[in-house]
Amino acid sequence: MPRGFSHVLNSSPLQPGDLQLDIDNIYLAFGGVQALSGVGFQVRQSEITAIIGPNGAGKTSLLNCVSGLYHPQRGEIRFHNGRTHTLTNLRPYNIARLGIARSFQNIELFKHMTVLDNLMLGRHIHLKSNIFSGGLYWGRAQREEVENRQFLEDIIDLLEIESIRKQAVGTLSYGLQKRVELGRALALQPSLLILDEPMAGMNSEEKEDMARFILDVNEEHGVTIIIIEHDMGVVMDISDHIVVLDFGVKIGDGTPDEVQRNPAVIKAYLGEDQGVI
Amino acid sequence: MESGIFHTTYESDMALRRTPLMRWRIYLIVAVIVILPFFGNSYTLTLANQIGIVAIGAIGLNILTGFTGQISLGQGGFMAIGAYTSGVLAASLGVPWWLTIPIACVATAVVGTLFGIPSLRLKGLYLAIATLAAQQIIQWAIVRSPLGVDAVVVPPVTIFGTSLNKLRIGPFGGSDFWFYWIIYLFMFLTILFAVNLFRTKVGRAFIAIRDQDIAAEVMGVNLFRYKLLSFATSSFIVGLAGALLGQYRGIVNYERFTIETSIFYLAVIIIGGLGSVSGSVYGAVFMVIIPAILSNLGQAFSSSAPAIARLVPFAQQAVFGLTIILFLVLEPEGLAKIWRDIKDYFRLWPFSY
Amino acid sequence: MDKFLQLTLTGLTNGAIFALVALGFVLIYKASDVINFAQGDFLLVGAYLTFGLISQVGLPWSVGMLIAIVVAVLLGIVVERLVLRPLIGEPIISVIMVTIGLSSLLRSVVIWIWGTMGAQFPSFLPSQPINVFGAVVPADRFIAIGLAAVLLVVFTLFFRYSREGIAMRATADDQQAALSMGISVQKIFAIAWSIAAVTAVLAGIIVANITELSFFAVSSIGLHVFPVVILGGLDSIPGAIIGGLIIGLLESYVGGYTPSALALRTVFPFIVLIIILMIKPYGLFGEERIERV
Amino acid sequence: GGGDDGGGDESIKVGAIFDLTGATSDVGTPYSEGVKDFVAWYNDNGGVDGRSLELVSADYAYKVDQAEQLYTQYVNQGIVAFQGWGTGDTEALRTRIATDEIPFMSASYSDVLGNPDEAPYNFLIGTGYAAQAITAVQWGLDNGASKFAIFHHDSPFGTSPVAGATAFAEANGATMAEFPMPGGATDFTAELTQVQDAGIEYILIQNVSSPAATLVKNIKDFGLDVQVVCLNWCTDELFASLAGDAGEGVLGASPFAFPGSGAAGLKEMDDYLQSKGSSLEEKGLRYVAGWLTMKVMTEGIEKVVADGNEVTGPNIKAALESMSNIDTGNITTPLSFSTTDHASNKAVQFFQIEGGKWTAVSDLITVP
Amino acid sequence: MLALNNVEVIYNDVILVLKGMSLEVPQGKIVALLGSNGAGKSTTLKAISGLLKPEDGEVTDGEILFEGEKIHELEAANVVRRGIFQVMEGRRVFEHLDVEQNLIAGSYTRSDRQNVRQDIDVVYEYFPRLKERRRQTAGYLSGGEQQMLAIGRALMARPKLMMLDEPSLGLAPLLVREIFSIIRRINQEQGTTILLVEQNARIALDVADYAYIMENGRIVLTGEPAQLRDNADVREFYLGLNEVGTRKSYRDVKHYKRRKRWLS
Ligand SMILES: Nc1ncnc2c1ncn2[C@@H]1O[C@H](COP(=O)(O)OP(=O)(O)OP(=O)(O)O)[C@@H](O)[C@H]1O
Ligand SMILES: Nc1ncnc2c1ncn2[C@@H]1O[C@H](COP(=O)(O)OP(=O)(O)OP(=O)(O)O)[C@@H](O)[C@H]1O
Ligand SMILES: [Mg+2]
Ligand SMILES: [Mg+2]
Repeated sequence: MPRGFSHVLNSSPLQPGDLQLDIDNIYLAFGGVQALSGVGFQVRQSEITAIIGPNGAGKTSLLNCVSGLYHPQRGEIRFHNGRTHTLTNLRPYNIARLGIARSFQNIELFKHMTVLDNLMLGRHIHLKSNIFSGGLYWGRAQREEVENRQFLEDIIDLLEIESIRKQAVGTLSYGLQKRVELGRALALQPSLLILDEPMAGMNSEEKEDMARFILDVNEEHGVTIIIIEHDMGVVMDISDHIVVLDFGVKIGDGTPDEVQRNPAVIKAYLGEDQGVI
Repeated sequence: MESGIFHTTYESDMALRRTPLMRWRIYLIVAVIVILPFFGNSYTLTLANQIGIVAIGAIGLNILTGFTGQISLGQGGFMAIGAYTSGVLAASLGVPWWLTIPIACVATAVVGTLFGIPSLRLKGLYLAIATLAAQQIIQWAIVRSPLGVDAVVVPPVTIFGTSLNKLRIGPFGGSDFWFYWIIYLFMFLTILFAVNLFRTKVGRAFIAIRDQDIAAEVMGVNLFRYKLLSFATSSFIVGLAGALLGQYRGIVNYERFTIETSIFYLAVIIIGGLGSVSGSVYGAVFMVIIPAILSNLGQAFSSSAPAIARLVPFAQQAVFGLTIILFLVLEPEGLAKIWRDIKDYFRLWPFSY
Repeated sequence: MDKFLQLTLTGLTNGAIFALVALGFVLIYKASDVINFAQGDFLLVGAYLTFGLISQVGLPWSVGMLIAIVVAVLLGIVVERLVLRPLIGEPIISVIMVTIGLSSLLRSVVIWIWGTMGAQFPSFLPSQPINVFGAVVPADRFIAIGLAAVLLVVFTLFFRYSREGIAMRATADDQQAALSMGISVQKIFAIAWSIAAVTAVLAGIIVANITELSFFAVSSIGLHVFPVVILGGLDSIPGAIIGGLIIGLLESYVGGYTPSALALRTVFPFIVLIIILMIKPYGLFGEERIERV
Repeated sequence: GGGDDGGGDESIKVGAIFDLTGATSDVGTPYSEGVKDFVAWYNDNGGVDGRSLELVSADYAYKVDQAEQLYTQYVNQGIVAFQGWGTGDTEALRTRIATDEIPFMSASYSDVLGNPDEAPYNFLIGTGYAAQAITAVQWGLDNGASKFAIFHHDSPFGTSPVAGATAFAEANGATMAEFPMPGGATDFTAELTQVQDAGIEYILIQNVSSPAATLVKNIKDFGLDVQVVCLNWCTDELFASLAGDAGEGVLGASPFAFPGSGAAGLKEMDDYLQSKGSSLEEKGLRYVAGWLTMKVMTEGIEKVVADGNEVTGPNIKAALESMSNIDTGNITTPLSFSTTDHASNKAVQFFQIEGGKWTAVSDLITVP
Repeated sequence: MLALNNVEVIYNDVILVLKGMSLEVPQGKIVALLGSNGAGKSTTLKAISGLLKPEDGEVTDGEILFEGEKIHELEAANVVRRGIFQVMEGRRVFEHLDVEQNLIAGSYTRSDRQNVRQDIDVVYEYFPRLKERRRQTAGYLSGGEQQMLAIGRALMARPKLMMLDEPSLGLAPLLVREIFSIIRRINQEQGTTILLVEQNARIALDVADYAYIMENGRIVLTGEPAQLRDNADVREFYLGLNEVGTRKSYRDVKHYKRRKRWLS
C-alpha cells in the first residue's frame, strides 16, 4: 500500500494483466448518425488504455456506453471483477456500483456543493445511511460521515487540493475543477477509472500535474484507467495501450509505438507532419 | 469560516454550529420562541402559528424544489391530502388527533410519491405542469369523493381528555396557546431533520440531482429512486403542515388548498431562499407578516384618512406583487442570502472591505 | 352526428382562443426562457383598456383598439425593462416568480382603476350565430380561429427565416453567446414582450367579447394556457395552436359525452396531458433539451 | 390598530370582512357598502342608546387564511358580533365563533347555517340556498315542467342547494340533472348538448352573474328552448346587463326586494344615498342585502341594550333568538329567529327580465 | 488598434481578477495571450468585449482603447458594432439552431444584409465541412465542427478585431492545425486583426506575431515568439521541453516538480 494512504483505492479483485473490460463489437446510432460501428477491444487490469481519434469519432459515445448512459443497438460490453457483468443491460448507477467511475469531457461537477460534498457524493455507493438515520444524524449516519471524511482527506492530499476543501466548486478555476472531478471519481474506489479529456484546456505545467496524479493512481494503486485525450504527448507517454477510432470505426489498436506507425492513424488523426502537438 | 477557530477533529469540523457565535444565536432564537406565547394575545399567536405551519410546509417544498430541483405546483394538493386524512380520521373514525398526524404524513407521502412518478421522464417546467395536474386531480378527486365540497369539521383537539380550548394554566391557555407548542415542536423537529438530511448521504444525493443529474447517476445515485424519495420526503413534511393546519383550524375545506396555495408556497421559498432550510423559515415569517402589517396599516388609516384606507385592499395586492418583484430584482437569492451578507459584514467588521 | 359536429366546432373555436393566449406565452418563452405567469393578466389589461377607451372614453372602436395595442406594447417594454432585465442570468425559477409578482401587481391595478364589477363589453365584433351543417357557432369564435391561423403562419416564418426571429431563438439558447454576437438581449426581450402583449390584447378583446367584461372569466383563461403549451411543447408555435385545439376539443367532448355531474372537464385535459408527457416528455412538438456529457 | 382602547361603554364593536378584491368582489363591494353605510347612517341617527356602533373591517380577498387572521384580530379588539361574507370563511369560522361566542351573519345562505345544532352562533338573513332552489322547482312544476337541471358553481356555495332540490324534484316525480360549472370556463355549449339530449325544460343557475350571463348567451346562440331561473346570486342588475338580449325572459328568485320595487324598507337606504349624491338604483340589490343584514344584527344589539343587559355575544344571540316577525319594510318576508331555528327568512319572490329590467312576477312565496 | 492600460476587473464586488493588466494589439497582426488556468485570460477578453456585466464583473480601473476610443463602458452589442468580435471559450454555439441559422445570428449587427448570403459562402469555403452540415442542429455537431462554426459565426460579423478564446480546446491534432491555418488565412486574406488566447503555446507561438504571457491577473512576460521560445520558463512550463530542448516525458514528471521563477 502506498505511503501516506491508509485506504485501498482500487477495488478490483483482479490481478494485473487479467481481462477486465471486454468491448465486443458494438454498434450505436443516433437517428441517421452511426456513431459506432462494430467497435471492439479489451482492457486489462492495471493498464492505462487511451482512446484517440478525430472529433466526432465516437470516443465519448463509446465511454457513455460503458457508463450505461447510451445503450448500443448491437454488441455487448462485459466487465469482470471476479464475476462477469454485461454492462449493456445495466443502468448507470448499477454500473457505478461495480466500481466503474468516470470524469466528463465538459466538467460535470455539482456546482453549488463544496469540494468536500462533491467528493463525499463520490462515496455514495459506499455509504449505508438512509433517510431516517440521516435525518436524525444518529448512529451509523454520523459515524460513517466521519469515517469517510478520513478517506476523502487522503484523496485531498493526493490531489493537493487541501486549501479549497470547503469552497463551492462553481467558483473554482477550470484546472482545479478538473482535479476535483478526478477526486470525485477516485472517491468511489474504482476498479476502472474512465477519464474523458482530463487535460483539455491546460498548459503543459498543469498537464504535468494531472499526469502525475493519473500515474500515481495507476502505478501505486493499480487502478485500471481508460483515458480519452487529444494531446499526443501525454497519450504516447503514459498509456500502455491505444485504441484509435475514426467515424465510429476502430482503425488502430496496439502499443503507442505500433499506433504511431499505423498509416491509417496517421492519415486520419495524427497528420503527416509527425510533430506532436 | 471565522478566523482563529481551528478544529482538531473531523467531528467538530463537521458539527452544525461550529462556533460559539453561531451557538449563541441559536440560544437567543430559542429563547424568543419560548417566551413569545406568554406575552402574545391570540392574534399574535394566530400569526405565529400560521408562520410555524407555513415554515413546515415551505421546508417540505424546499426539499423537493429548492434542494432536488423538481419544481412543484402541487403543494396545495399535497397539503390537502394531509389535512383531509388527519381531519377525516379524527372526525369520522374517532382516531386520536396525535395519531392522525403521522398517518396523514404517510398518506401524503404515498400520494406525493405517486405523482412523482412522471419525474422519471419529465424535467423542469414540464414536470412543474405535471405537478399542477396533481393539484387539479387531487382537488377534483376530493370534491367528487363522498367528502364532497362540504367542509370536514374536525373534533377539538384534547390533551388528557380536556379540550385545548378549555385547558388553562394560570392566565395561559386556549387553543392558540397550546397549538403554538405543538406547531413549534414539529417545526423544530422538521428543521432538525432537514438540516441533518442535507449533510448526509440522501440529502447530498438530492442536491447532486439538482445540480447535475447525469453525473449523479454515473456516480451511483439511482435517479428514479432518489427523485421518488425526494417526493416522498417532501410530501411527508407537507402532509404534516396540512394535518397541523386541519387540526389547528378545526375545519378542513378544499378551498384552502388551491393552486393559489401552491403559488404562495413557491413564493415563500423563493423569497426565503431556494435550497435553504433557514430561508424557508425567513420566507414564512415574511410572507405571513407583510400582509398582516399592510392590513393593520389599513385599519390605522381607516379613521384618520379614509381615502387612503379605501385604497388599502388594492394596495395590499399591489404591494404583495411589488415585494416579490423588488425582492427578486434586488436580491434574487432571497432572504437567506441577505441574512448571510449581514452576517458576513459583521463577522469581518470593522474590516468589511 | 349533429352533436359530434357541434362539439367539434365548439371545441375548435374555444381551442383557438386558448391557442391565442398560448401563442404570446410561447413567444416569450422562445425568446427568453421565461414562463410568464402574468399572461392571463395581460389579457385582462387588454380587455379593460379597450373597454375603457371605447365604452368609457367613447372613442370609435378602431381607434380604441389601436391605442390599447400601443399601450400594451409600452407595457411590455416597461415590464421588460424594469422587471425582467435585472434578472437576466438569474435562475429560471426566480424569473417565474417575478412574473407571479407581476400578475398580482397588474391585477391590483386593473381592480383599482375599474373595479371587479363586470360590465358589458362594446360589441364591435359580430357575434350572430352562424349555422354550419346544423351546428351553430357565434361569428366571433371564427375570428379567433382566423387570427390564430394568421399568427401561426406569421410567427413560424418569423422564427425560421427572419434575422430578428433567429436572434430571438439564439438568445433563448444562450444569452451570453447572443450578447457576444452583438445581439442586444434587452431589445430582443422587449420585442418579445411587446408582441406577446399585443397577442394578449387581441385575445383579451375576443374573450371579453364572448364573456362580456368579467374580471375572473378573462383572467382565468390564463390558467388554460399551461396544459395547452405543455401539450404542444413549450417552445413550439405550431404546438401552441395544436395544443390549444386539442385541449379545446377535449373539453368539448368531455362536456358533451361524459356524465355532467362528474365535472370531468376540469381534470380530463390534465390526465391526457400526463399520459402524453409520459410518452413525449417535451410535449408534441417541443424541442428536446440537448444533454451531452 | 385601534387596540383595546375605548372601554366598554363607549362604542360597540362589530367585526366584518369583505371581499373587495377577490373572486366575489363584484358582488362583495356593493354588499360591503351597504353594511358600512348602515353603520354610518345608524350612528348619525344616534346609535344604540347613545352608544355608537364601531365597525372594524377589512378586505380579505376571499382568502380563508386571511379571514381567520382578521377574525382573531378583531376578537382581540373586543368585537361582540361579526359580519362574514362567503361560504368559505363562514364554514371555516363556524366552530371557532361557537367557542368564542360571537354571533355571526354572512352572505352565505347554506341551509345548514340555519340549524343551531350545527352552527349555534350563525344567523341567516337570506333564504337558504336549497330552499330557494326548491321554490324554483315548485314554480317549474306549477308550470308543467318535469325535467330540471341545475348549473352550479363548483364549490360549497354552488353545490349547497343541489341535494335538496334534487330530492324535492324526485319526490314530485320530476328529474334533476346536475351540471357543475368549472371556474374560468367561457363556453358551456358542450354541456348544453347534453341538456338538449335530455329534453330539459328548466335550468336553475346557482352561480354569480358573469358565468350565468355567459351560460344564457350560450343557450340563446345554441337555440335551446328552456326556461332559465337564476337563484340568489345571479338575480341582480349585473346579470341583466351582461346577458343583454339573451337575458330576456329569464326568471330570478330573490329573498330581497329590488331597488325600485317600492318596498317601504328601501326608503331609508335611498334617502341616505341621495344625501350622499348617489342612489339606491345605482348601488343595486347587493347593497340592500348588506344594509339589511347589518340592520338586523343591530336590532339584536338594540334589544340587548333595551333589556338592560351587557352587550356580549351570548346576550346578542339570546336577543336574536327571542325575536320574531322582524319587519323589514317588505324587503323580505318578516324575519323570525328562535332557539331551534336560525333561518329567519323562508320566502322568495320571483322576478323576470323584461326589457332589460327585473320585474316582479310573483309575491313573496313561502318555501314549500 | 487595441490597447489595455492598467485594467482592473472585479467580480461580484469582491474578487479582484485583473490586477493592472496592460496589453496592445497592433492593426493587422496576430497577438497571442498565454497563461495558466485562472490567470484571467478569458476575463481580459470579456472586459474588452463588454461581456463582464452578465457575470457580475466590472472594470474598476484603467482603460480600454479601441482605435483611440474608450470602449470599456459600452454595451456588448455596441462593441460588436465597432468591429470587435469574441469567439467565446467552449464554443457556445446555439444548440437548437441549425448551422446556417447560427451563421445568420453571427451577422446580426451587419447593416449590409444583401451581402450576408455571399459571406455564408465564404465561411463554407473556409470550412467545407460546415456546408455539408448546413441544416443540422448545432447541438449535435462534434466538438471540432462546433469550433469551426463558432469561428465561422465570427467571420459573419466581418470584425476588424477577432478575439479567439482557446480555439484548440478539445480538438484533435489535425484539426488544431487546420483551424490555425485557417486563422492565419483569415488574418492574411481578410486583414482581420486577431487576439488569440491559447493554452497550446506551441501552436500559438507558431502563428502569432507577438505574444504576452499572463499570470495571476498581470502580464509577466512579453515578446516576439522567437524570444519567448528561448526563455527557460516558457520552454518548461508552456512548451513542455526539458533543459536540452527535447520534449520531456510525462512519465518523468512524477519525480520532480519545479516552481516558476516569475511567480515569486
Ligand atoms: N446524444 C446524441 N444525440 C445525437 N447525436 C449524438 C449524441 N451524442 C453523440 N452524437 C453524435 O455521435 C458522434 C460521435 O460523438 P462523440 O461525442 O462520441 O465524439 P468524440 O469522439 O467524443 O468527439 P470529441 O473529440 O469532439 O469529443 C457525433 O457525430 C455526434 O454528433
Ligand atoms: N463570474 C465569475 N465570478 C467570480 N470569479 C470569476 C468569474 N469568472 C472568473 N472568475 C475567476 O477569475 C479568475 C480568472 O478567470 P478566467 O476565466 O479569466 O481565467 P482564464 O485565464 O481564462 O483561465 P482558463 O485557462 O481556465 O480559461 C479565476 O480565478 C476565476 O475563478
Ligand atoms: Mg468526446
Ligand atoms: Mg479562459
